[in-house]
Amino acid sequence: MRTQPVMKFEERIAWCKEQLEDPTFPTLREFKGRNGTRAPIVGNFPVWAPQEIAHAAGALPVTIAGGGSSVEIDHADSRVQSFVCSISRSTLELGLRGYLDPIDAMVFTSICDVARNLGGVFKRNFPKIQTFYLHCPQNVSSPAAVDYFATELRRFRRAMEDFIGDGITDAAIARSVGVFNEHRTALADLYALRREHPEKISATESYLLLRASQLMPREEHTAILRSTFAELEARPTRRRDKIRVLIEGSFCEQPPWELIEAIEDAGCYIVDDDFLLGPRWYDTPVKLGEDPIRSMAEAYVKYSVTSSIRHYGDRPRADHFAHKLKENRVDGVIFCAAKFCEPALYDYVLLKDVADQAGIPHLSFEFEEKMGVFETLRTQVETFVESILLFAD
Amino acid sequence: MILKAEDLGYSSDVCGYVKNDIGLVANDMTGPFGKMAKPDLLVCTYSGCNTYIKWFEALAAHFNCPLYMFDVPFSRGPETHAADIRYMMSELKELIVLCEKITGKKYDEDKLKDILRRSREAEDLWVDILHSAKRTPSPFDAFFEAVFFMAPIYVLRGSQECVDYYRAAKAEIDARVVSGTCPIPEEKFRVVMEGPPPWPHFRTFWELFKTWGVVCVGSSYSKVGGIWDFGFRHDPERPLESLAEYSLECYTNYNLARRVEMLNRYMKEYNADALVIHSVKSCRAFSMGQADMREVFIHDLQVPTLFIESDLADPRYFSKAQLKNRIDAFFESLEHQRIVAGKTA
Amino acid sequence: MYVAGVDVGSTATKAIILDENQRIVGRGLTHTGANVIKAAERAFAQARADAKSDDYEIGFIVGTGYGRYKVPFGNTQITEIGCHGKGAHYLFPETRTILDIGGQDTKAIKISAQGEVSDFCMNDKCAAGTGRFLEASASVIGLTLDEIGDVSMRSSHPLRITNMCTVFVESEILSHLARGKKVEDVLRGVNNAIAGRSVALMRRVGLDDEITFTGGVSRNKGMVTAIEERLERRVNVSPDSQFIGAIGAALFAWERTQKKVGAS
Amino acid sequence: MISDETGKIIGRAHVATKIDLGGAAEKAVAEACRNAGIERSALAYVAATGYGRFQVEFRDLQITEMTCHAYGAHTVFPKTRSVLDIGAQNSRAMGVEANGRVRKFRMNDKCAAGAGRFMERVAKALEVELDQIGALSLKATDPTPISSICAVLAESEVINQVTEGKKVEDIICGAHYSITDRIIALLRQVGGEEEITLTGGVTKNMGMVKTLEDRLGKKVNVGPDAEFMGAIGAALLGLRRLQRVNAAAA
Ligand SMILES: Nc1ncnc2c1ncn2[C@@H]1O[C@H](COP(=O)(O)OP(=O)(O)O)[C@@H](O)[C@H]1O
Ligand SMILES: Nc1ncnc2c1ncn2[C@@H]1O[C@H](COP(=O)(O)OP(=O)(O)O)[C@@H](O)[C@H]1O
Ligand code: SF4
Ligand code: SF4
Ligand code: SF4
Repeated sequence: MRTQPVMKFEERIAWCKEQLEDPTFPTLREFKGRNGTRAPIVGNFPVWAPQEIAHAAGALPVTIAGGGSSVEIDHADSRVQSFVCSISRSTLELGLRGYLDPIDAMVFTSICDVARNLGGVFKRNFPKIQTFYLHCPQNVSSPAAVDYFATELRRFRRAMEDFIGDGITDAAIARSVGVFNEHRTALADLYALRREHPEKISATESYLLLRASQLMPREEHTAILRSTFAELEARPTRRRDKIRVLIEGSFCEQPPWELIEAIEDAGCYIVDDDFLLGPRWYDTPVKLGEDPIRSMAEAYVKYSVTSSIRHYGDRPRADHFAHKLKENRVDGVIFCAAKFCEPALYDYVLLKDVADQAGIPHLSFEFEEKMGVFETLRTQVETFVESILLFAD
Repeated sequence: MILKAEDLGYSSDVCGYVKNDIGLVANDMTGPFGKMAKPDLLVCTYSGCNTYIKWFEALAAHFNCPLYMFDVPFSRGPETHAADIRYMMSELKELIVLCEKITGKKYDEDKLKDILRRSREAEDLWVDILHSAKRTPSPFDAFFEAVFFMAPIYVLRGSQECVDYYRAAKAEIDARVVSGTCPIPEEKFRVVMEGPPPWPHFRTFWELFKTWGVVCVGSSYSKVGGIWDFGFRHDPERPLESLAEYSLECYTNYNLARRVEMLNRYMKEYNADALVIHSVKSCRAFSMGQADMREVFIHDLQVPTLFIESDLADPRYFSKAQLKNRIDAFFESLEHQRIVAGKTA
Repeated sequence: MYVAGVDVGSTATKAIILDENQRIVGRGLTHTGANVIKAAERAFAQARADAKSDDYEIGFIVGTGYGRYKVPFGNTQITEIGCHGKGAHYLFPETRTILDIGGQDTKAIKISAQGEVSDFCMNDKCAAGTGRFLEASASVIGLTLDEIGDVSMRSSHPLRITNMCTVFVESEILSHLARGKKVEDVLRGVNNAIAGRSVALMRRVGLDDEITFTGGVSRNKGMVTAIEERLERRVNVSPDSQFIGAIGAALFAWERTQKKVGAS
Repeated sequence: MISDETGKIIGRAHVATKIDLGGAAEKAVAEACRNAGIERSALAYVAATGYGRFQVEFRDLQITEMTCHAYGAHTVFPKTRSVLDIGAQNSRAMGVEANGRVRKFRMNDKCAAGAGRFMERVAKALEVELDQIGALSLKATDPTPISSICAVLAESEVINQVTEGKKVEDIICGAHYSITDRIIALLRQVGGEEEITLTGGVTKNMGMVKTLEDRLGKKVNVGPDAEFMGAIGAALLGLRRLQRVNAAAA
């Protein structure tokens, strides 16, 4: 982190991979060692946690998105059945193994039935971690939704204040929103680069960079991204004979990086995805008004990205998806849902019809964190690519 | 129906209950009970189940009709957040306006009050029936019978038929008490049941318990559409507010801690010997966390707990042989312990 | 007077005869095969022959195992969960946690100091991680069940096996071998994978000091080692480990003859 | 499979795959050359497919088995719009366009139930030879479906049925129905309406073909070369590719 030497791009990626494959959270342990109790670490289960407020409290907000393939589910099976997504099981496993010890609080939001109840399981199993549950309103067309969410956020603010034993000013929150906005802009630039020049940075590299961002201070990651762009521009590359695809369905649980690599190897440029990594939760950076809490609530209610884990009222998800297909000029869609992730599996049915109507071929499969063999998957993607490339006449 | 929905692309791993419905809708709205009408407005009130949201989104897309998402915040603790109630009341008011627009009729609060008054009456009777299971032997099976007894209070609540129904039901239970007839003639074990029944194999499932003389004295499934036995009633004097409160107080909308507390209360108040957790694959709203619940009961509360798995809608996940094996092993050891305890006592 | 227990498992059928002092005097083991009744009779006849008990009266017979209702000559039946608990308690009285890996299912059983089952968990939806899984692995590699234990112990770099499906694991193994990986490393990987699942199952009932490993798979030394490593402690394995269910059944039968427990 | 420049099949071979995938391919090609009566050096282009396609060192191109099976089926039965390939571990359903392109496909990647291995296991549990199950199944009068979805656990269920006195042919036929139902589910997901071609090892099992036809209520194509369909597709796609490469070079 702060002590890190300047790394070259490839080294950086290798470093990110190391972080990802070490389930004991070395960066967090280091942070804790350096800051002790002065700065708490506030973890959250993916998506829509008010990280800005934790940041304003001087905490390090991090996203805990499962244990990946490096942690065997050993203890968590006794708490959670096998028919739920792996992220919920492995996140619990991390806790039961003590890897989450550096974390002081954990935030869960109402993204799905599983996440909701996982909050309850956490609360019981880890009395040392303060568990916080936030209801993100689903009735976003109701005028009352923004008020309601702002109240929820204020509740969270109070909890954070209790934590640090001090007040959190609006100005501090506004400043934090600014920090996150900068990161959001940098992420948007990264995606724009991938869309226009997919040969410059592979989706695997971009993914690893983003995964690492979830466990480090925003400011630092923004700086890394900014310095990366110059390096990428200078990369000598040749565009290959690949198809442009979009990945949809892995917003919460994240696929193993090898899976993304397998898709790319099988002949795809992944030009966009719906991974809700980093604070990519809103369509645009949060528009700051007078009351920063209210601005955050508005961002969630009015312009958060369309994803399967929320209801969108009169801004239907299907239209948004159709637009995304066009904007990215894709040859194909890969629906890639976490196994047992109901929100993704339901939306697949709606979205595949959208792709059909747009005449865009699609492929779907489910993944698990613990996947180790990508052969079947590669075969499927290859077949998919062949069906587009070999018969393109 | 489930297969029909899977044809449409629904995964074999998502809620079978929903697939049943979607399959029915895709089947030109024709199910075993005849044809349903096409809706003008869909209202989704999803107490504690996000799957409902997805379900109604799919229905709305299918019918191409408006969908009102009545949002019910998840219940996080015994205390009610004022903000939750406020939010739901403003939703209800929006819904009133919407309905007025669609039906062209004015909202009539007196009529609602009447409905709630009748609801209340039915609720009182229903609670009496539930409480009757406190007797030993129990005149009423609070799971296998309750799942049928509970239907009117969910779908006909507020109507006079509903009140009449519960009056008759109550009379029947009272008669059972007098005559000493019980659903399980020789009551050997009293259990509390957590989780929904495997509908397609309901009879078989019941038989597996009946052979061991098991009566269910409490169950959580009979509370998915409202929990009244701890005192909540619809209040005609505060119509909208009590509707909002009602929505919060449904079993699936309870967080795990509250669920554990409620089951434990049943264990004690109904003098039960064991807890049976029936974990269904379909329904994560129920099943996510049940394994943790099992830990609480077995290890912390020292309650003998049987954990079995199948599904509430998809017959493919029901394996009689396996269930029988587990149920037999469990009651076999309970019985054995009783005998041993009886000897040493 | 003798008593007997017959454990009709999905894969193997076991029979045990005890004398009036609860000593094992006869054992029978046969493949269950297509005809459960025949298998039960075969195993029982073997045990009788082994006990040379042809002229003795067998006072009480308890059937257990998944085919327990098909033991035509049995007096009553008890689930294999109860029997494994009983049998393990008899051989290792200090045991509180039992792991039973049979041909088609894996069970973790918790017993009280008196040998009664107080909790159990099982994995029986799918043949993943059971004896069948090992059989399939052995057969793709071309080894017999008796060999795989020793071979796997030679491994120095166990591989990670990710597929738990008994059918798919075959192709995973083939692909490892095709890439030139060593047989022992593959087998060790298979053992580790099963051990991982089994330990997770045991954690559900709670891991206590003394653990006994029963069922046919406990005859595989490689599996025993894999589980011990995973748990970082030793587990009890009896030479009669595959018979423990049958022993338990026979003990129940003995109790019945002693009228210790009323008939059910 | 060896094809000449007009797309006519002139040589074929069939070798059982063991652990050494590359070696098996080598043997098969040598034998196919012998069968075609040509020198090995006369082969202009080799397209490899199937599970071990990357192990075929002398290949020019590798194509997945799905693309190949579909293309093979398309060449043999040009009106085919759906192809079912049921192998030992995987079942695949493919929707094919008029030019032989795979439009959509589905495979059973989660669980081995619903593939050929299921039948192998049932046959083994019943102690019947695999090549007899087809004929036996056709004699069934009262088929009993198998409810277990697991290829492995199905065995014990089969055993149970035997003890309950069910006839072997009825059990086999019931097992066929169970697989068929899973396969038809796959098929429906790719929209299996029009002409259907069945490929893969399971085509050797007439009982399976019949239950499939019963359940679908129509005939399905089973070519004499059903087992070679993948190789045919690979040969012809290879030819196409070669012609294109040559055209580009000219
Ligand atoms: N000699 C042996 N060495 C290693 N494993 C064995 C041996 N004999 C049997 N097994 C294993 O034991 C399993 C059968 O165990 P068992 O407990 O008898 O099963 P069940 O009671 O379910 O029939 C087989 O699947 C096999 O994996
Ligand atoms: N003679 C036969 N009779 C009936 N079924 C057979 C016969 N030979 C093979 N099969 C079936 O075909 C399957 C093998 O198919 P195949 O396409 O060769 O598999 P793969 O290509 O996946 O190795 C077997 O699992 C079996 O069910
Ligand atoms: S992966 Fe899907 S099911 Fe699992 S917690 Fe995330 S949204 Fe919920
Ligand atoms: S509560 Fe359970 S059964 Fe009902 S829709 Fe939700 S997930 Fe399905
Ligand atoms: S075929 Fe494999 S994955 Fe499917 S149920 Fe059986 S062992 Fe499990």
